[in-house]
Amino acid sequence: MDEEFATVGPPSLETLALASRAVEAIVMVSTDPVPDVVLAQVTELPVLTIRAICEELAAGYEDQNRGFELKEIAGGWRYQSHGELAEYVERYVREGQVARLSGAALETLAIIAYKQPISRAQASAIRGVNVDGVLRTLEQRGYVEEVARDPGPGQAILFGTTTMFLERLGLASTKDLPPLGEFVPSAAMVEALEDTLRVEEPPLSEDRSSDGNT
Amino acid sequence: MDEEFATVGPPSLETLALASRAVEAIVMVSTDPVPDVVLAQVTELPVLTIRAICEELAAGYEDQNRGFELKEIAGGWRYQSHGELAEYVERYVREGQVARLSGAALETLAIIAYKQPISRAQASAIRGVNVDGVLRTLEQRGYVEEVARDPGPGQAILFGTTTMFLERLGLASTKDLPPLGEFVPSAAMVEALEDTLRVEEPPLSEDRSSDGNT
Amino acid sequence: MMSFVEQGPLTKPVLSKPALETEPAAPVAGASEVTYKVQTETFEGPFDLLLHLILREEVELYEINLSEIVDAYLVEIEQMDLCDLETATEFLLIAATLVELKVRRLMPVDDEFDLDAELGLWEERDLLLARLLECKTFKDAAKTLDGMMDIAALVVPRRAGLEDRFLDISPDLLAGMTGVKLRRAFLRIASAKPALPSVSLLHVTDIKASVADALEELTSSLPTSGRVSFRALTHGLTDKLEVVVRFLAVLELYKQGYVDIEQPGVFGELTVEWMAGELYADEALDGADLYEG
Repeated sequence: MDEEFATVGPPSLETLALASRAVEAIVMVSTDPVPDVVLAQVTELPVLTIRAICEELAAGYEDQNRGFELKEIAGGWRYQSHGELAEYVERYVREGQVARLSGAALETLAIIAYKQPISRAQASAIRGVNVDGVLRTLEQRGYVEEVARDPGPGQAILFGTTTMFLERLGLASTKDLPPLGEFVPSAAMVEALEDTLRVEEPPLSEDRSSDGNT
Repeated sequence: MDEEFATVGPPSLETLALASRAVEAIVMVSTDPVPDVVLAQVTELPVLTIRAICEELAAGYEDQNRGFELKEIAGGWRYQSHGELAEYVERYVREGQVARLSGAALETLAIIAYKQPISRAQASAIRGVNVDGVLRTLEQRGYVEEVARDPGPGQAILFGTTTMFLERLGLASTKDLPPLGEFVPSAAMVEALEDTLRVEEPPLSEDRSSDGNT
Repeated sequence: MMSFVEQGPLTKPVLSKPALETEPAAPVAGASEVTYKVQTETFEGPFDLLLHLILREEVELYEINLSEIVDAYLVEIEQMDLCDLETATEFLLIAATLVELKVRRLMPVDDEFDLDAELGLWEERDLLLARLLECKTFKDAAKTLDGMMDIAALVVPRRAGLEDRFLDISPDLLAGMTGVKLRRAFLRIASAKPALPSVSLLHVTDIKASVADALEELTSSLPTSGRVSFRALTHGLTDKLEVVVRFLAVLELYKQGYVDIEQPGVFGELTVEWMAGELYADEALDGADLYEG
C-alpha cells in the first residue's frame, strides 16, 4: 500500500477506483493476456500501482468466491474460469455448445482460405466488423495460423490456413478449394484489401507520419 | 434423494451459490452470449432460477461498481465492458470500429426491424426507392438475413434482423425495440401535414367537413 | 400558430440524439419570402424530399403554401440526376399528385368537373399523406436505432473464448465442413456486385395488376388505336399503382421498340404511338417474360 510513487505524488482514491474499473474493463474484453505495462500506459499510472490494483482485484474475486479469477499468465493479466468449476465448464463445452462454426467464424475462415495471406485488418474490413475474437478461436483450433509478415510499415501479421485445415477438408492444397468462378470482387472489397495494407499502423511507432498514404 | 430434492423443492443455498459460480465460469469462457436454457441445462436448474441468478449477479457487479457488466444480449448472457469505461477500452482495443451505416441503410434497417418478416418489394414501397443495394449492404454486414419465403405466388424472400443486429443495438431480443408507436408523428404534425396538402373544399358534398376519408 | 419544438417520438431521453431537424429554425420573415437555397444533400427518395421541403420550416408549418412546396419539389427534381427509372417514376408520380393538388387550389372548379377525378385526387392525397407519415415514422425510428447503436458501441463484449485446458474436449468445429460450404460463405460476404440498371418491378408485386397483364391489354388495344395519350391509356384506373404498372408496361414496350413516346416538355402530356404494326403484338408479349414470377 505504501508504495513509492513517481515524482507526481500518490494518486487519489478516486483515480485508483477509476483505474481499477478500467483494468477490469480492459482485461475483460481482451482476447489475450494484458501486460501490466499496457495497463499502465492506458491508465497513465505507474506499473507498480497497476500491479497493486490487479492483485487487489484478484484477491477480491477470491474472497467473494467468484466463478472466475484474475491471473497473471504468460506475461499478462487475464480472466479465466476458476479451476473449481471445471466440471461445469466441461459439461458446457460438451453439451451446451453447438458443434459447428458460428456464421461469423465460418465467413472469416472462408475469407482467409480464399484471400490468404491476409491481415487481421483486411479481414475485418471485408467483414465490416472486428474479427479479433473469431480469429483467435480459429487460431486456437489450429485452422489458421500466422504465415508471414506484411513487409510494409507495421509489419502486420498475415494469416493463412493450416495443413490441418486442408486435411480436414480433404484438400491437397489451397488450390483445390472450389474455384470462385466468375466471381468479381466488389469495389468495397478491393478497397478493403488495398487500403489496409497501408493503413495498418504499428501500435507503438511514431514514424508513420513520414509514410503518408495517398 | 438429492435428485428428487433438486427437481421438486427449492434449491438449497449451497446449490444456488455453486450454480452462481458455474454461471460466472461458463459465461466467462464463452465467445457468444449464453442462452439461459443452456445454463439451466448445464447446472440442472430451472430456467427461472438461472434467470434470477444472472440478474442477481448483474446487480451485484453494478453495486460493486465493477468495470464490466453481465448483460442479456441477443438471446444470451455475456460479459462486456461497462460503458463508462469506453474511453479506456477504446484506447486499448485496436481499430475494430464498425463502419457507420448511411441514413438510407439505417432507415431500411428500421423498416425491416419493425416490419419483419418483410419482402424487398414491401421495404422498397415504404421507402419510395429501390432498396436493393442498401439491403445487400445490410445482408453483408450481417444485420439482416433471409428468414422465410412468402407463401404467395412468386415466393418473395422475406427478410428479418439477425442476432448480430441485436448485438449491435445491445438488445436481448427484437421485443426490446422501442415500440414503433413512439415514432408515429404527433397529432399536431399530422394535422399540419394534412393542412399543407389540403384539397380545396369539394364543390358538391357537405359531408366532407368532418370526415377526412372518403 | 403551432410550434413543434417538442417532437413526440424521441421520448427516451437517453437514446435521443439532438433532434436537429426539428429544432426551430432561425426565424423566417414570412412564408411568402421562402427562397430556394439549392440543397446539396441527396434525398433518399421522393418522400424524403417532400418531407424535407415541408418540414424545413417546421415552425411555419401551418403557413406553408402548398404551391411553394410544389415549386421547390419540381426544382429539386429538375436538378436531380435521375438515372434510376424506378426512382424517377416515384418522384414523377408524386410531383404529378402535387401539381394536381396545386392546380385544384389555384383554379376555380369549373362546371364540368368530374366527380370521379375529384375523388381520385383526394384518394391520391390521402395515400400521399399516409406514406409521408410512414416515412417520417421510420425516419425517427432510424434515428433512435442509430443512437442505440452509438450507446451499444460503448461496450465491448468478451470474446476471449475457451481456455486452452478445455480445447481437447471441445467439439469438432469442422465437422461437416466442405469446400463448397466455404465458397458459399465467401461469396456471401464478398460478392457485392453493383446493381445492374434494370426496370425493377419490385414495388408492384403486392397488387393484383401485373405488368404482364398490362402489356397484354396494351398490345391488344394499341395497334388499332395508333396514337393515344397516356392519360387516356390510364383512364378509369383508380389505384395509383395500377397507373404505375401501366406506365412500366409502356416503358417496356418502348424499350423493345414497339412504341414511341412523345412528351412536349417536363410534365407534359405523354403520347404513346404504336410503331410495330399489328403483326408483332404477340412478340412484344413474349419479350416480357422477365417479369414473370
